[in-house]
Amino acid sequence: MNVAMHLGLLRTMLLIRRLETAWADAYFQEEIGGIPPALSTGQEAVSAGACAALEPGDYVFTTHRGQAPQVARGLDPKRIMAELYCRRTGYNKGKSYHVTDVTRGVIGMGGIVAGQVPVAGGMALAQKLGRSDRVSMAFFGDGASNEGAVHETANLAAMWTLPLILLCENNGYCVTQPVAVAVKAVSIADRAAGYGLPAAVVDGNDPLVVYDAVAAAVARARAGGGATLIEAKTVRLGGHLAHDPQSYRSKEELAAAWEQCPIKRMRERLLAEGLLTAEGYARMEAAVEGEVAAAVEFARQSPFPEPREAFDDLWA
Amino acid sequence: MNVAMHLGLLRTMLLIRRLETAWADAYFQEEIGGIPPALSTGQEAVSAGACAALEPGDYVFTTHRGQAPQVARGLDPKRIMAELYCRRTGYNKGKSYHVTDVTRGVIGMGGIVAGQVPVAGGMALAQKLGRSDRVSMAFFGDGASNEGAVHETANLAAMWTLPLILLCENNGYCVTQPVAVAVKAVSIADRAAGYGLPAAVVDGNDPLVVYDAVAAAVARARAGGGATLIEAKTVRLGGHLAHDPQSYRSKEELAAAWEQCPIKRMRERLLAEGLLTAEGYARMEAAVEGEVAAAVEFARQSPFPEPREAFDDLWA
Amino acid sequence: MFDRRLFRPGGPVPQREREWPSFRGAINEAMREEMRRDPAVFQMGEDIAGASPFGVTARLVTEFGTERVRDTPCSEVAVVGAAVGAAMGGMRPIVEFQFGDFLSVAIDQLTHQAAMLRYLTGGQVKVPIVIRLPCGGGQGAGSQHSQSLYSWFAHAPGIKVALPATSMDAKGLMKSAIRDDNPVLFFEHKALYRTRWPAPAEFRDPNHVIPFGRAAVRRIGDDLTVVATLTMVHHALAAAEALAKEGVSVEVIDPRTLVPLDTETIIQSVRKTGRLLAVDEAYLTCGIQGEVIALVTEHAFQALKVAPRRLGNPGVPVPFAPPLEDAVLPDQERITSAIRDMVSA
Amino acid sequence: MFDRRLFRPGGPVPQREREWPSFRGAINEAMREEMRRDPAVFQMGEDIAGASPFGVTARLVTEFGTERVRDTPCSEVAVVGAAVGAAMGGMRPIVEFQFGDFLSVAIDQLTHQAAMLRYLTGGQVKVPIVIRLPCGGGQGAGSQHSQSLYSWFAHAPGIKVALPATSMDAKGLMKSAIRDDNPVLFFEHKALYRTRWPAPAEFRDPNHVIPFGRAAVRRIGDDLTVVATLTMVHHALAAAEALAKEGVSVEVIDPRTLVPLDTETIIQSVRKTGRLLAVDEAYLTCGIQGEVIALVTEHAFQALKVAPRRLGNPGVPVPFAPPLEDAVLPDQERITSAIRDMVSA
Ligand SMILES: Cc1ncc(C[n+]2csc(CCOP(=O)(O)OP(=O)(O)O)c2C)c(N)n1
Ligand SMILES: Cc1ncc(C[n+]2csc(CCOP(=O)(O)OP(=O)(O)O)c2C)c(N)n1
Ligand SMILES: [Mg+2]
Ligand SMILES: [Mg+2]
Repeated sequence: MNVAMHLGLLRTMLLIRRLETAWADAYFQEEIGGIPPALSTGQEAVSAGACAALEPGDYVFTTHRGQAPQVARGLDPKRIMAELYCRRTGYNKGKSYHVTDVTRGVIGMGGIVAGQVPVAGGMALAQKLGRSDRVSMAFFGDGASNEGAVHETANLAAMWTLPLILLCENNGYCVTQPVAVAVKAVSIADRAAGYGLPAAVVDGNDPLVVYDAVAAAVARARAGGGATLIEAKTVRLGGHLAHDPQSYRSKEELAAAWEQCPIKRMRERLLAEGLLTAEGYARMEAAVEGEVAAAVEFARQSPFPEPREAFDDLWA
Repeated sequence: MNVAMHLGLLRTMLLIRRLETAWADAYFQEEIGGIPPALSTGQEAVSAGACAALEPGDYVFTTHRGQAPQVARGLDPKRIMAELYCRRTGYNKGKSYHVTDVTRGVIGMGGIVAGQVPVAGGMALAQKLGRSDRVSMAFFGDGASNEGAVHETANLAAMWTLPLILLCENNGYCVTQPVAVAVKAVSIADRAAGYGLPAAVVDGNDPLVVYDAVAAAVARARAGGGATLIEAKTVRLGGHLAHDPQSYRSKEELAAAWEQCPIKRMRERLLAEGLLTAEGYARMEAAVEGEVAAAVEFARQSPFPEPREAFDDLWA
Repeated sequence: MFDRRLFRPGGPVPQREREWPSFRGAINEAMREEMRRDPAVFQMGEDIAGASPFGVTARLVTEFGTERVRDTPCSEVAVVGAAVGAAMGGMRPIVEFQFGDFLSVAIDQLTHQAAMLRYLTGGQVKVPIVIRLPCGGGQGAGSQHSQSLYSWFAHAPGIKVALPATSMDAKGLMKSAIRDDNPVLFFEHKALYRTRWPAPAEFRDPNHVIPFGRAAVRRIGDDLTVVATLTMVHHALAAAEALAKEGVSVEVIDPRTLVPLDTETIIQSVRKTGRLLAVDEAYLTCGIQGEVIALVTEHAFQALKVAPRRLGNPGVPVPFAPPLEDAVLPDQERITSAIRDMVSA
Repeated sequence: MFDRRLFRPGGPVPQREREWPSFRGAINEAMREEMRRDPAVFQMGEDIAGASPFGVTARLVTEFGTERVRDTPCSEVAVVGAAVGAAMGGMRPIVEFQFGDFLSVAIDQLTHQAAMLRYLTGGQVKVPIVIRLPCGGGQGAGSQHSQSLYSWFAHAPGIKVALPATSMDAKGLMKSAIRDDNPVLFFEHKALYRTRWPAPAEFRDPNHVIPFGRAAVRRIGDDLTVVATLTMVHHALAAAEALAKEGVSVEVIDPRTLVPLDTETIIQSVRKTGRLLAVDEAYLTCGIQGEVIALVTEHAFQALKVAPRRLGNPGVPVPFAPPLEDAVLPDQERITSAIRDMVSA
């Protein structure tokens, strides 16, 4: 691990945070309507760390909270934002809220909780059948872990030794439901044993820890060792969707969660270790702000799709 | 445990075996057509032992291999056989292969593998909401254990502390697929920990052992302690369905499995312990044969439903 | 006609609408009254105790507690199954889906278990469940949160299907749904939740129910019959109003339930008008629109003056971007122009 | 016309049928040829390597090994999902369901993932999968093993639907299905598996395919058009044969694929005959029969001499007992009497 990588992870997290904040602003200013933004605020370390362990040719399958891995895999913020603004220049040409860039191995799914998990298993199967050493990674939440789709896929991945990383982003909530209410087991990762899969529970607010766990799982998968279940424990700092006032959480709980903010933690550590200066951070922030502002501008300037385009792209 | 109960369990197992053999005969003699019989040959101890631990007001939800629990819960062999012969006098009036007697707490399901498991959870919920101390038991196979429905129900049962017994009848096969191929974990019961449920793995070919495990789970459920997952390891001695020649199993494997025949084991033990004589067993067999012959006769003599009855019973 | 503000708080209520009950409040009230009346009625769903996305279950937990207003995990198969089993055990569960599309993960529990178990057991059990399914597009909610899939459930036997278009109907049909001994799917168009509609005095009567299988003739007319459901009822009424000025007299029929369907009222109307337009957001192929056309053609062929027509989603997922979404769904304008074509043909 | 012997070995093949390919053998041959041609084609399903219930995948494992003929566990959601993902990754999976009804547990993976992902991604991915679905009743297989649910999948956008009725079509349509870049559901009527049908010489040509969207006119006639699929094609042909002796000339059209549907051929036929009967085992409400009636009524209203009619399952689960099952499904006799009614009306 080198300094550039540490700084890169911090920058990625910052870009996720600010891009999403801009998206939420667009919603609150009624520049966009429809389903409200699903932000990863507080969870940026999971995507930043996990995606840093991947290479070209690997695939990630995202959830409804999908902007973090998009940014972490290097998608163009302009075209992400254009999609969220429903513009034709968006990655999906205005067809969906779930940004996809197949060239960078990001398949945006997430309309149906856990629906992406079986599909990720299938991509892993194709990778295996194609004799490549590439891997697939399915993001899913603590809430999603209770869907049958996850169970079936975990077992199938074990049975077929698929190069799959099942990355459970446990942010403590399924909308308003705390994970402790929905899952009586000590941890979601405990379920791996029931499939004969290796598992790890990691601090999801430290991108380096996430990186290490995912890198180990990726190495195992590339070597033909099959699937791994990783539970990254993290915090959701915002509401479920942007409009959610979180009346079901106490001030104290939220304050404690903010102490875990992965950007704050990483920044403070890098400052303490002397790897980053206050000016360096300010420059980083300014650069990120500039990138985000350009993305918003690009989205605003982009045309909406034409009505007739509604009928394109259904059939291959 | 007393002698009468031991003898009763043996008799129940014998009745299951012979009733089902008669059903298979009817199929081979082309008295009945359609989907071939699914026999519990080799697995009788699971239903006999498990149902002995239940009381009136408790419910069992059966699989496609459902005759064993029907007999074990005391359903009338005549009306079971009539249903299998598609007659109007059958419990379901000729509507289904999955015999139901709601008065004795047997809900015949099983057309869809694992489909009965969530429903059993719901009955357990009704029992809990109704403040009764009654319990529900879902039978399901090793193959079914890989369906998402089982996962979701196990978790929900843990979350809601439902009076539910999840009874996995692991007969080693899902049609032609050995359980060791489909499940890489050491045991299916290992999955319970991932839900925070207690579990047990038991010798499913000894009805007393099954009885003890289920009785403990029932006691826990009645006392408000919630659900239990029990894996009863047993053997399927016949084909998946009656017509299956089992070309995928070796002679040696089958011979070893027959050594585990629960009827043989129980009979030999009771003989050895002096609780049963050869004559006593012969009398028991004769009585069972008589009961089965009467059931077949009843079924044969019963009328088919009238065509217009096809349109009854859809709506309440 | 309906805004795209999905989860946003509504603006101030216009003066004349103050007295009118809101659509979502009507459903809430129906459920509350029935839960008071019958202790067997209880609720399950994701986030229904606290803050369900559309607020239809608001404050029920305060009165009835978390045992009868049960938050579930994200496990729709287990939850629909739990409803089926609980119903067989004497309860009357109501299940909320946050978006009706999600029922797609639990179809087997609906069509093979809830809907078939009574039949398969020769009538030994009954399965009185209500599943509430927010549906419909025009809300910028994306392809997997905007469908109107009731045609599927009219196809599969053993399921009743209710489609309320006004507050009065929402309340009265919900009460019928809860009292019904069969599985009922209750489709709630998301665009209707915040709307308010005038209601007669019986709206307040906790004993007043609206029976299944009786269509509402929303507007009487002579030249053409529009059969429409949910928001399309209101689009059709607006079209009819506009066309009246052109001298075209349009009858608008809202079936209110698809199963059972009040074929009689529809056929009588077409016998009078001789023209039929079926309008729905549903995908067209094998949709409810074609079903209505087939029924009328079979039973009132002689009465038809021109070929019947249908409007609906021509067969693409409901897209995310508003201009695309508008291109796909029927609306007042398309209804108006179809009617103009048909009466001048 | 078809026997109820489901899994039993067939009796001896009658002399004149010896040369005719069997229906199930035709599907097997199509898959074998395509697997030879294209290494991306592979199979997944329960027990397909060894002894799948209807034997359609027989001996494929010997040639292609267990990597390309993969037995799956009982996990249909994961398996359909695996097909979707593998297809996006460049493979061409074929998935077998032991009975098509079981797809009910994996509908989301089909309609929201397989069918929508191309659209949602703005055309970035393609999902070439074939799902094989044994279907149909009359086999004593019970309500959850006897349905004909293709109307649902014609309703949902993005899914092609093939319904072969003869060995030739089974082979040619399967080859088209495998080569198609979209999700295809391939419905195989269980009663057809052991049947044999005469086939032209091209049957043996591994390059011969039958394109989707072209109906087969199975019999030419002047008085009435029957549109029928699967076994109903044969019931209709037998009815037509019998009626010919009474001087009634019946045209029988087998659409062969529902999506795309060859509306043109059907409409042309009705323009000629003026009478339409749509027959299918599908549940009637919102079924394919009503869809055909609606299409014809919209497009050829003037040509219709009498009200079109439809036959199908009137709306109950397919019951287990043979006399009940026969009461529910259309057959030659019901087709004959409907036609008699219509031509004498
Ligand atoms: C099958 C299905 N059920 C329910 C929903 C509604 N829903 C959308 S996001 C969400 C929360 C999922 O929680 P989790 O998996 O923990 O992800 P998080 O939102 O915390 O990132 C729910 C219930 C859905 N989209 N699909
Ligand atoms: C959802 C679904 N998938 C597949 C089937 C076909 N099927 C019927 S029984 C069976 C085997 C199930 O194995 P297991 O649960 O071990 O029960 P066993 O037959 O061994 O008693 C299968 C795959 C089905 N009926 N439903
Ligand atoms: Mg979460
Ligand atoms: Mg088994």
